[in-house]
Amino acid sequence: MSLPILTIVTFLPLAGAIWLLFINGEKQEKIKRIALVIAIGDFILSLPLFFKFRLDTSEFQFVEKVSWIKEFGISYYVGIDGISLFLFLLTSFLTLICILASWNIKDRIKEYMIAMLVLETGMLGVFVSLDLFLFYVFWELMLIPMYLIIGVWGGPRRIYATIKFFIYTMAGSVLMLVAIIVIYFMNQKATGEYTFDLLKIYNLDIPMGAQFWLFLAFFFAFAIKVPMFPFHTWLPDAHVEAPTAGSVILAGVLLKMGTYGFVRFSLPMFPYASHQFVPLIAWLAIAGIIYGALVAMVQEDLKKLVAYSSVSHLGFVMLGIFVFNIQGMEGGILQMINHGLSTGALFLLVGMIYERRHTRMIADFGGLTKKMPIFAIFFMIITLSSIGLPGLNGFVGEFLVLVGVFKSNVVYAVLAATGVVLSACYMLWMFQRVMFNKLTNPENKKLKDIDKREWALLLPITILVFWIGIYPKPLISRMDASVNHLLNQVDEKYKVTLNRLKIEKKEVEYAVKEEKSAEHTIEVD
Amino acid sequence: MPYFFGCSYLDLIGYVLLFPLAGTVINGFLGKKLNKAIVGIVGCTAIGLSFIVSFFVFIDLLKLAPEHRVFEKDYFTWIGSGAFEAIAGLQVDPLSVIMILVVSGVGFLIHVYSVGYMHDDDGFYRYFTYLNLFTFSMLLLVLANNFLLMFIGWEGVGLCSYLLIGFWFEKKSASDAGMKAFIVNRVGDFGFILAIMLIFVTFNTIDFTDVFHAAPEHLQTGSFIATMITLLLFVGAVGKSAQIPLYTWLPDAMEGPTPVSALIHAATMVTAGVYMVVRCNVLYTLSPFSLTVVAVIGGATALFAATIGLAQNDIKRVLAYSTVSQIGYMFLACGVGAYITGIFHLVTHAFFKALLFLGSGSVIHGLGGEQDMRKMGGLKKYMPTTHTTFLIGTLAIAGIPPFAGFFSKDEILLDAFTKGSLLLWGLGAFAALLTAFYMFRLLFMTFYGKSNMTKHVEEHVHESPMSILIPLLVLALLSILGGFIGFPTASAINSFLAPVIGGGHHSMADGGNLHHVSNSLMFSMMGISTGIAIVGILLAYLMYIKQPDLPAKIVGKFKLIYKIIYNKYYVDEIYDATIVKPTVKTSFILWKIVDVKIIDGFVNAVARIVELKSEVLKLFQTGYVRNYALSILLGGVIIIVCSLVLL
Amino acid sequence: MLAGLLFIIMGLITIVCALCVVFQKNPIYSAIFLIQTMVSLAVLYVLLHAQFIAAIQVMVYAGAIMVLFVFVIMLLNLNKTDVEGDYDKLLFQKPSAIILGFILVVMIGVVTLNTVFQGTQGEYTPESISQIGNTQLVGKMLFTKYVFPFEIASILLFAAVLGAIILAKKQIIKDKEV
Amino acid sequence: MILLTWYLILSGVLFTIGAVGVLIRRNAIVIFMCIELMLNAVNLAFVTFARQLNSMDGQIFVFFIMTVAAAEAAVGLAIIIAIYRNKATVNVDNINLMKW
Repeated sequence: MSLPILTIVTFLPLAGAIWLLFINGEKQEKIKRIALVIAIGDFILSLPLFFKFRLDTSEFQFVEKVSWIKEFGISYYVGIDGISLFLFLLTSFLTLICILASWNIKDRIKEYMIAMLVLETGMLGVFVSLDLFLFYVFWELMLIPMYLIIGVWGGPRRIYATIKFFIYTMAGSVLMLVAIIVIYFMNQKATGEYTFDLLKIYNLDIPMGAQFWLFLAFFFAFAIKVPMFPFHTWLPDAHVEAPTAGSVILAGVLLKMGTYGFVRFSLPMFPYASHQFVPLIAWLAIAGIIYGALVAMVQEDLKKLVAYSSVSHLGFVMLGIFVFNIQGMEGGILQMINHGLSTGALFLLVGMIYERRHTRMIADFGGLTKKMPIFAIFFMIITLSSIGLPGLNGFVGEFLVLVGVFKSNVVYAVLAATGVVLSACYMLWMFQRVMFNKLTNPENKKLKDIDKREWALLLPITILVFWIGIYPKPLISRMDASVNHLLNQVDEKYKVTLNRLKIEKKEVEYAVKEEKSAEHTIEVD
Repeated sequence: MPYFFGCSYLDLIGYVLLFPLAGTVINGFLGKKLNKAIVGIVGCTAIGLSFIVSFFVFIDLLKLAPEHRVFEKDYFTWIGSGAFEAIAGLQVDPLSVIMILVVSGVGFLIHVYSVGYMHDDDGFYRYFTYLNLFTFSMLLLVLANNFLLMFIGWEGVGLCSYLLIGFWFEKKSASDAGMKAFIVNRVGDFGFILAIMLIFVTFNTIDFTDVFHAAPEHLQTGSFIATMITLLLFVGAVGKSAQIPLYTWLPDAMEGPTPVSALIHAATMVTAGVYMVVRCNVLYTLSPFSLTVVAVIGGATALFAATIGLAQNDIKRVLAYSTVSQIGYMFLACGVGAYITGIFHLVTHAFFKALLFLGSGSVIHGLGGEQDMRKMGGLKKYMPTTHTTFLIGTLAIAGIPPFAGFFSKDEILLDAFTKGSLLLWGLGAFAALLTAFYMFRLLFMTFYGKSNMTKHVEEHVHESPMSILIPLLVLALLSILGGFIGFPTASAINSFLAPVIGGGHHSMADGGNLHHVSNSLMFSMMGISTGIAIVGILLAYLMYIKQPDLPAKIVGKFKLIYKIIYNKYYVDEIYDATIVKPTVKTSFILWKIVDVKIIDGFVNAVARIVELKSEVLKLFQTGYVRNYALSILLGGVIIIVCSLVLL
Repeated sequence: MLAGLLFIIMGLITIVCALCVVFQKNPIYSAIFLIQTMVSLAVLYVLLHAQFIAAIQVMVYAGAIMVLFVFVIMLLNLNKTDVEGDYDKLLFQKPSAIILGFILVVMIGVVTLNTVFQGTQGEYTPESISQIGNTQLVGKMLFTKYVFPFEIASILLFAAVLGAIILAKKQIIKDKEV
Repeated sequence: MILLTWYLILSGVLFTIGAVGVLIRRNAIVIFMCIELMLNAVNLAFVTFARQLNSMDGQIFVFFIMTVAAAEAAVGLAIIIAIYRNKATVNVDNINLMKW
């Protein structure tokens, strides 16, 4: 590929944002159209990645590498494999949806669209970076627009929520930065080369003790982002206060950064520590699944309910990643996509009724199906997808994760599977209270069904929901090579460490024995 | 249809699924704009065509030699990840053919019936969409060639059941019942999905043929894994087929439209559990313990539900409990190893229970929505056809020869006696007595005696239209004749299904249940069960026709027992108090205390500590520029002093 | 000797006046004392053979700039001690500033007295300057070596004039609009 | 050359007095005058060094400083007037918003 497609897709939104800077803020329609066109263009440009993606190789594809800051070994190095491909596409897709979903924002639309587009560049950059430094730059870059989107266009408690979100995430990522720098110097010591190149760092053999601490540093950064129980409390607040599009992006893409980070960085760089941490992570993930579901059940605010359901769903993803087999890993990655689609859509749906009624309290609704039949159909489909009904997308990911988990540990699988029952409880109970029963609240009698723009938002997602549910092969087959490669890589490195551990142990034992025999001889003498 | 010529009808098996799916899509997308007649025609035609294809498939299958009657067609790989592979493929064998015939046949009749029954409803197109989707899912369930695809159908029918129970969603009780059904089913599915995973981990495949081939070699009889797999599968079956302890959703499911109750909650979906157990008979045979569990739960449910049926006054609820009870019979049969008998009863039950439900629907329709039997009575003269068909259905379920129920139920009792134990037989026999009693109680209270209808209702009472009556008549005919496919000495169904049982490993004779039993025992058992049924009928006659004040007296005598039975043993209340309420309460505690107070409290406490420290540091930040300038001077002085001291 | 005596007298006057600038409550008094400070500084410049600087010190500083200050004080009617009258919220500001100032003076004294200032000697001894004339020399340097900064200074002044006008004028228009 | 050292000390004393004045006064105009005082102290130092090194450059610098001081005075006083118009005060403690 001579065309630097990844760079174009990644930076087109940023260019668009700069273009928007020069447009008079009064011309709202024009600004919205330009933003939309850029998002559509970006999405279309990202599609060739899917079609031209080669299934037969586990190497990174569409790679571009340019030296950036030579003195420090920092390069602009991007590329995608089967793991990041779909997250990349999901990002460009959801941003498009989000820009369309923000059509009714009146306040500072120019700044809003600029934030959105910059955010897109940041998110896309995170998924394609193959240079630790570059990755960190994008990682922080996406934080700022999100902070602004929640903080400026959010709900009444937005300042609290946004600061909590920002500081929480920052606290984690600072630890990660420290760890990155440590790895950088370790690599230099081992190879004599200053480099942030991820692929070179993959080959670095980090001592066990260091692995432990480095893993922990990365773990905090990613676990907060996922968010894993008990680091999740920023999520409900941020979701509740964020504007609709903010919630969609937050749930759809930003949460995936954490899980993606585990797959891309933690596992291959610290295989030994990853294995050591499995019990902790598995139990936290299971706690998250059950806890998130239970807490979601009793929420009174729709957005909070969906937010807690995310905690539950992401628990599945984490569990899938940390069982180290192909079903679990592929299920986990698929589940990331599924969660992005269905939870994103749920937030869109909640946003739609919020726009009409200016409330998100479940108790304020009831019987909406009568007034909004088409909305009800979409809501039902997305609800079912979130529950994991077979034939829809949620099931495929969830089931693969469960199979993977079952293969490695039955107890985990049984506990995680209770989430399947609980998710039905809270989602359907919510659905019943919102959509069914008699329409009693007079406010709700004036509700209008969804319009064309909202159709355009929901239909593509629904199609994807069905597609992934019925024929997920195009997705899974693209993951196969990369996931297999990753698992092998982790496995090999893990075994190397284990062997060394055994040898050391033997040496120690041998030494002890020698000492003893020496003592013995002395005694004899 | 020249396209079809030349190729075997078996190849067309996909069309069995395609027609209902097409119906769903057409009605779902265009239904709102089409008029009701077209919606009805589309809905019925879809299922009708499906039935026709099923029939040709059946004929084609019959042409094959009995041991080659398995046909598989794979369409595409649905999920493939590593060693795990789930293929979207269909399997046609005698078992699935019987099931698709029943499902599409009875389904077609009920669709036709629905056109008349639902004619005045606003959600007409929605109703047919759901109903077609249901039929699709059910056919998928029985045609699937692997566990996971079966699970799609399994969940799909659950979804449709949810949607159709809550069809009148504005009624709180209806939407509650729908949700209850889905969630209780999910509890069962929890077991099912674990079973699928265990099967995959054990056999490395989830394909029916492969699993059943591998099972006898892989697993020893009575081994732990076999028991676990079968028990977990059975948990799924218990949920779907409304057995103890997960039966509570089915009576509530009667909130849905009556044809739905007939199709989903009597004839087809609820029997999916039985189908699944029979499908996995190879596995069950490997685990005697599981079989015992199945038999005991089946028998216990049969009796338990029958007792509740005694004291219910809602016509549909009585039928619902009788459904639970009859499915208990089927599991009883499976549990003693008489899988074919279970399927036989499933088929006959589908006929007569659909008939009974549709009959009750006809009554409810005629009475303008009244369901309380105490407000009926003497309907015979107003609704003669309905009465006749209903009587046939009642005789069939009570087990009076030569109606369908007699043959199947008698066979179950015989199997329970010969292969099971006296206890199981006792459970079944007593349940049969109760069944005969409460069914005739229902019949008498509804159609005989004096009218208890309100004036308003009585004026409007009318016989139902033809679209309702024709399905009734067809089903009545089936209820009369259906039993003969399993006529004791020359059982067609036995020999037809025999290859399915034992996966070809066991001898054919094992499938032919009755061959071991001496004729004398067989006929005496027949006599006994007929006798039991007649006793039940006479009792009902005595209490509800001869001496109508007798029931009240008996109730007066056994007040406590009556109250307990009337309130369905308070099972719903117990579940509510022990599971639902504590869960919700725990969740509230988790949210309000653990989440908000402890975790978030900790987070905020960290912030608070930082803030407190900053309060101290804040004193240096006065906000006055000259104060900052002072700091500059201070800094300057310090630098000068330092440089002086150091240099 | 005369120069030394003059330096002591003028130096003392300068310091006293400077202190008065700082410690007078009334700003107009401060301004007057500042003028005196500048004039006495001009005398010191003469002592240092910088006659031109001394002249413009009196004309530009003591004359033009300080007149501006006095104008502004009068324009704002700040003869009252309204600003400083109320109690200082920063309790330690004044004492610590004075103490620090004292330390600073001591330090400067120590440093200056202990340092021998060295540097390459230029060509302009007081004798050579008086031969050519101080003003001529300054003029020559301004238009040769420092011509660029000189032009920049002119732009700066121009900008300052414009800035001052705009800052004052904008407000007037606004007032009119109100 | 001892005399010149005392010029420098005088310059330092003046500078310090100016600095202290900036720190302890709250009237913006007086603060401004104290700044002028500090500028003058620097000027004195420049001239002194020019004298000591037999150079004219120091005097040229003083010339430029005066130019800048003039410009600064014009703009600074204009700002003070503008502030006074808006806030009716020249107390720097009350002028603590960058935007109003």
